[in-house]
Amino acid sequence: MGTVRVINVSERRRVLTFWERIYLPEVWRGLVLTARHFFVNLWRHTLRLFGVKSALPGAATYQYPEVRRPQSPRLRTLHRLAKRPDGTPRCVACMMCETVCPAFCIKIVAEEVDDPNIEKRPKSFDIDIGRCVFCGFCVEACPEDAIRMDTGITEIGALSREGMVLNIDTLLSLPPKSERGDKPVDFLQQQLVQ
Amino acid sequence: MPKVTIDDLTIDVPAGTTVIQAAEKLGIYIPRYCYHPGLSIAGSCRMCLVEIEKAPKLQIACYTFVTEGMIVRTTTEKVIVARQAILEFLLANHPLDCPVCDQAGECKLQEFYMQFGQYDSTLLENKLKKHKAMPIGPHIMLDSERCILCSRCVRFVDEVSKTHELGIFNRGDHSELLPVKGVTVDNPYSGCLADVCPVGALTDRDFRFKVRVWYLDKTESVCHGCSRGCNIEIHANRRRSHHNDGKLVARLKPRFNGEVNGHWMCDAGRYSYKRFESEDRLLQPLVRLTGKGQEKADWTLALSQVDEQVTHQIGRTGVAAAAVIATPDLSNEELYAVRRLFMQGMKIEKIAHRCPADPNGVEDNLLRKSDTFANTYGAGLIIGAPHTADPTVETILEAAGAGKLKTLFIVGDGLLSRYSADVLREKLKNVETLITIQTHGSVLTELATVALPMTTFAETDGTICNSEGRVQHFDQAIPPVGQSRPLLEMLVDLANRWELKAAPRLPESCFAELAGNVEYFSGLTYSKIGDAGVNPSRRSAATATA
Amino acid sequence: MSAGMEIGAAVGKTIFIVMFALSLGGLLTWVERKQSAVMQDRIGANRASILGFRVWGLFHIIADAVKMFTKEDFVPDTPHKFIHALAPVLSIFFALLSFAVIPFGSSIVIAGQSIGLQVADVNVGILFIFAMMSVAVYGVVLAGWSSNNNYSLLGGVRATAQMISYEITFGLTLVGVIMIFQTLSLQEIVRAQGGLLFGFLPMWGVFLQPLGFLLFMTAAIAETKRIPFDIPEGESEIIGFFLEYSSMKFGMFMFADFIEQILVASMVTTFFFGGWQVPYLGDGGFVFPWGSTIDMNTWLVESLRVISFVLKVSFFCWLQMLIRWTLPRFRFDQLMNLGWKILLPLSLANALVTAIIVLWIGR
Amino acid sequence: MLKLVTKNIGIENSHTLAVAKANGVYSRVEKALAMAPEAIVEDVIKSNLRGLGGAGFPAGRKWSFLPKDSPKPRYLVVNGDEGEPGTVKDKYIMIHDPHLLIEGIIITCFAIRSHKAFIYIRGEYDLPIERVEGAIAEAKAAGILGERVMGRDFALDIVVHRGAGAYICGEETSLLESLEGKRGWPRLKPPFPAVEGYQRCPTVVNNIETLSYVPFVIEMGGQAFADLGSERNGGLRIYSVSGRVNKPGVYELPMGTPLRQIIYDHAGGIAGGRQLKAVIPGGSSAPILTAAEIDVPMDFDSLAKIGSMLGSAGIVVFDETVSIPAALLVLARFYAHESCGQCTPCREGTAWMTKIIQRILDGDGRMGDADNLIRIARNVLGNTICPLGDAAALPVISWVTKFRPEFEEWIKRGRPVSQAPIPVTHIGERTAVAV
Repeated sequence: MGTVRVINVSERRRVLTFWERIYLPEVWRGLVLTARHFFVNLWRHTLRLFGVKSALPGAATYQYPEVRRPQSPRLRTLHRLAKRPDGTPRCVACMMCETVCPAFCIKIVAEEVDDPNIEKRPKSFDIDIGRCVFCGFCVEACPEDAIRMDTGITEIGALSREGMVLNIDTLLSLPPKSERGDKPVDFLQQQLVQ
Repeated sequence: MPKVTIDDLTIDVPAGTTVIQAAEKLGIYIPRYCYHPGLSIAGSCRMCLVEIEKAPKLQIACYTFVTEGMIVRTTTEKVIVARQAILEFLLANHPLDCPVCDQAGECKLQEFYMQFGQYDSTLLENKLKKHKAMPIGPHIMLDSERCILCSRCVRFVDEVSKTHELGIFNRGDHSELLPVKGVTVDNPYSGCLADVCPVGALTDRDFRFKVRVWYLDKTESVCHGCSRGCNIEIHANRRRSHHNDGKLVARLKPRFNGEVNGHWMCDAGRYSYKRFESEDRLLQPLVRLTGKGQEKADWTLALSQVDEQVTHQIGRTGVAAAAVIATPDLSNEELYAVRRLFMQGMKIEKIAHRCPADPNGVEDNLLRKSDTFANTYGAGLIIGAPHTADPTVETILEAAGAGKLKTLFIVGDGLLSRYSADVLREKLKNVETLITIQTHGSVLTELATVALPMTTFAETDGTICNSEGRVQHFDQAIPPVGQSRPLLEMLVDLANRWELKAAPRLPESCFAELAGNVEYFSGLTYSKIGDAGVNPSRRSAATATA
Repeated sequence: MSAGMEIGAAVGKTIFIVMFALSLGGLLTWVERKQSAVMQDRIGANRASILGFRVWGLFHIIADAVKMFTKEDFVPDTPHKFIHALAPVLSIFFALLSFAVIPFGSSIVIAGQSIGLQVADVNVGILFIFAMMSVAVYGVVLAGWSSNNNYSLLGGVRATAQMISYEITFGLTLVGVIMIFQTLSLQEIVRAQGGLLFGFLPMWGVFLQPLGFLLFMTAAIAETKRIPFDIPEGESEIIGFFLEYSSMKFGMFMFADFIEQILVASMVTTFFFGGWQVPYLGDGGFVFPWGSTIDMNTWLVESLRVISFVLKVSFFCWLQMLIRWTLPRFRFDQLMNLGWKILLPLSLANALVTAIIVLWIGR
Repeated sequence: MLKLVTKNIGIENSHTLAVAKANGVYSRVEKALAMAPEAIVEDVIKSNLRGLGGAGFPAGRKWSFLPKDSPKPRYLVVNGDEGEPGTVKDKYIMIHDPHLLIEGIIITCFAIRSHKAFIYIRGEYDLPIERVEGAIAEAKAAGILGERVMGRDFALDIVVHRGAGAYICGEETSLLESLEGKRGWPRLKPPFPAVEGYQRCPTVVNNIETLSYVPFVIEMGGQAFADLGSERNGGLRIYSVSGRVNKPGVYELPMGTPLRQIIYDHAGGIAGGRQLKAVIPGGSSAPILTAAEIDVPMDFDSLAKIGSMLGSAGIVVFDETVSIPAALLVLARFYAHESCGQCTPCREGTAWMTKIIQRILDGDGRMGDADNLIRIARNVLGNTICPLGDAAALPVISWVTKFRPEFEEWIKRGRPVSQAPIPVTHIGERTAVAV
């Protein structure tokens, strides 16, 4: 760990040299740089086209639907509600997530349970994914570790605004990514099925 | 007057003042659990320990009386360590179930721990298990695990309600707050137990899990349950519409007023908030058009119907056959507006406010009054006093029953608690034009030619006089429910249609006019009434003796 | 030459040059996406497929066209609906019209008739192009004005200011070329570049007017309103004059952009890179400086020349793309500074020095 | 050797009126009743007789605190709730010489102008209660108690109140609460019982042993009594010796007798010839003394000087085989069990300390536990309503401080250092040897 150097804006804005101010050499350098990329990449693409598999790819991008970017385990993806071993939601409807949510996208209604050791549970638990900003505050705020953002689902879509509101059953049914593996979930499909 | 110095601030206080009270006067808040200004001193929580010069040990601020030249320090290292220790002890067996605890957000244990706690726990031991979620009465739920044994509730039932239902049983850390065997906590003030409990041990069953307290907005108001006029706070959930079953008002809490209700309020008043948004609220004007049944209408139609029907009827049968009943559950402003329009504008002579006694009224030594009208005193001053004939409600209903009245205005809900539906139906059957201005639907609105929906006291500003004549102000807590409107506005609109002069539309200006016209209120304004209210009858008594 | 023949030849040449411009313009929409992608280590558009064939995204040209034509044509609430509709047409029309004077080859002989490979051999071709390019600004101005939108209008105003500023440089740099070649006819200019300098170097404009070339190139790009001179569009600031355009009307503006790009490439080729000239290729075949010759048939020679022209134009299209995806946008004040304080004095100086040299050599 | 209170112990039927009278009991009443009450109080103050229940507050001064002009009745409450582990002296007085106690009560009541006395006796003390009640009945029958005490114009009634077995009721204010029929919770002070005690009336609360010495103060005169003991610690003291000594029992010795002398000379030394490890000098709440500290004179002030206390003078002796942590658990558990639960530090602290010690003994200790124990005990100390919190905290602080290596050894090894039985042996009625 090196020390962090604080650079003032005035300091950063250094005086340009004569050649830089003329601009043309810099333009030239820029063109050379981009042109080099162009030709190198074109060469690699061409090699590939003719079946010569170069170790170096011509592009840094992922071919998205077929190839997916590996997700960091900390990536905040679609929410789910964790369950107790007996299948009931861990959530006790404390409203912490609802309170902390900066997008006001969580709506919980609490109800009383007869079991004095649980006392309280969510009657309904809706997340409006259309409003969610995926900040993860709800996960941070949850004292019961009930709401988690570990489904690995990032493709979220629906055909209506109402379809973007996930209810408690959906949230409880979503598996964590660790259980689901890399198998992609067509989330839209799931929504439509309901 | 001993002079005491607390944290370098000096104050003169009367002898017999405790350090905690003196500190409060200086604006220094000493944390406490067992100390409650409305109860005797227990000195058992030890949270209010302070350092007093020349005392070898820390002293409890709640039971140390000030002496001349006493020097108290509340922020020394020793005090801070002691507070941390007390909090640590209290939490040693307190369950950390704040997520399900309804007290969370107004819990003194949470608050003081955030403020004074030591944060790094050294506790490795298991917590004791005690009774969880135990309903001990119709209104109160006990969770003895959460109890910190401050004994406030025990002292409340011993000293205030004097019903002695609660006790602390067992010894040491097995001590447990429980109701006495075979007893349910159902005294008429049991709701106060949830207020005095500094933690979540005693919670209100009615309020439980409806809405978290930090979503509530507090409005200062005055209870309209009886003529005591207890000072209250209306807690409304305006921020999360899906909570509290979609209703706004979530609970009522007593507000301290040493002259009226102290720290307390009765259960009847406490749970009366359900009326505000009950199913039977009249949400829309009802109009009975000629040759048709009663129909829902908009305000324009309803008011034009009142205009037409009343003008027609009075033109036919005369003002002598018209009467007004204004029940004393209305505010001073509303009563004044009634007087202004009907008495002075329309020249109706028969305006009654005096109702028979409430058969269900209860009176006790603490708060409850048998007169269940909030503003009998004010009604007497505003409607009763200038009245020459001063008929009672009884005589007006008799006259109506005898067919002598053809036009009748009924303003306010008061009749319903005094007369049965059958009696009212019988008495009012000969009234041809019956205009009711009510908050709730009832037999009266069924019979009405035009029924106008009015706001309750939670939905408008105003003042009332309690049985001692104390003028107290209440604020609007929630917007009008449904299409109901404040009475003042309605009467202004009606007056405009009739080209009469009405009382001002806003309660504050209306009160200013009232103060100019009724001697009792002279010189008063809303700002002079303030939060605690004033009692002009005492003022006049004081000036009389002077 | 019979009138029918003449008309036929004119129609043929027109069709060729219009098809050339339009198809190259269409291709450029793909090139722009693909070239930028390759420059930026991406792959670029490659999804449009017909029967599973993707052909490196070439079908996107079709897909784009279909999309442009089928999208909702939203017209803003403006009192100038006709002008609003006219503006994109003007833009593309004048851009295409300029191609009339661009020579894409020398001449061919069909049935004994010599036909110049140029739609209209106007002897003041340069002036014609200037005229057309000046009129083209109306498309932009009218679009901005008729959209009834502050940002559009601002875009139009910027475009006017920019075009007026750079047209001066644009014209002045060509003064040098005109002085050297002593003609305003584009075909003549191209032919004049067929000679050799010092016996081996093709006598292309770029060698005679290197500074002129740079200035011309700069001014020409500015005329096309493309990065780094896309102030009138400025998508991160004001969106620009076509803000209120959608569907194919917007498509026409886009397309006009590409056509202008081709036009600039053609002009650079014509003025500075020998137009259709192939180095050392005379009418009878190659004559190399070291003496060896390759004899060729006229048709072959003409074909090579047309191909040479097309290749040169394609290269300059590529170069403009490279610049467009390399340089950042100027600020408006920088643009004006560059135009008035740097390019204009330099082009004046260039014209002066050229004049002195021409006079000196001529004496 | 001089014996006063224990003089009659060992005489057959010493608890009966006849035997007692024959041995001098009630002989001082005459003299006392002839004196002015103020003179008696004066004499007792002069005698340096201190409260022998444990606090050591001078008895005469306590009496003088009674408000002079209060119209309310005055009470004497006799504290016979002898609950301090290791202390058995009051029991012996009540069993063997109840009439001496009654004599002391008569004199005291006369001195403080009280006409009603309560004897609050620990609930487990069956035989003492039986003996005291018997003695009162005898005295009443003999006219010693009643409307006219010994024929003089002085009425006195004595009521025996049997406690329910709570240690906390040995604390004077909770004893009064208990006496009033309430839950035995200590009261906030002030007001002190002398001002507002039983039924909010002026009340003197004294220990049985204290009152038993009062007749001798009268007999000998205050100054002579004071001279028996050391400076400011007048008279004799009954020491209950238990634990690993050869002759456990109660020993009446002058105040200020060195501890070593009591253990080795009077109690016959350590049993089995083993080494002395530690001594509790004054009942379980007194901080422990190591073997090196036993040359201290056994009086209130000397022990206070070395950081311990005389308390109830219940001496518990530990030999080298005793495991200190295991012994501390017994004490901690006792205090956790007996904490009344009223105020927070004691209620939670005692139980918490017990749990920690238990965890250490269960082999699940952590290295920070010793410090944590001391920290918790310090947080309890001085922050409670009544002294029970201090009583629970002081041993923990002193034991853990003085024998920290033993605790840490146990924590490290997860099992006991030595497997010795726990030393607080109960001195049964039969095993006691009155010397």
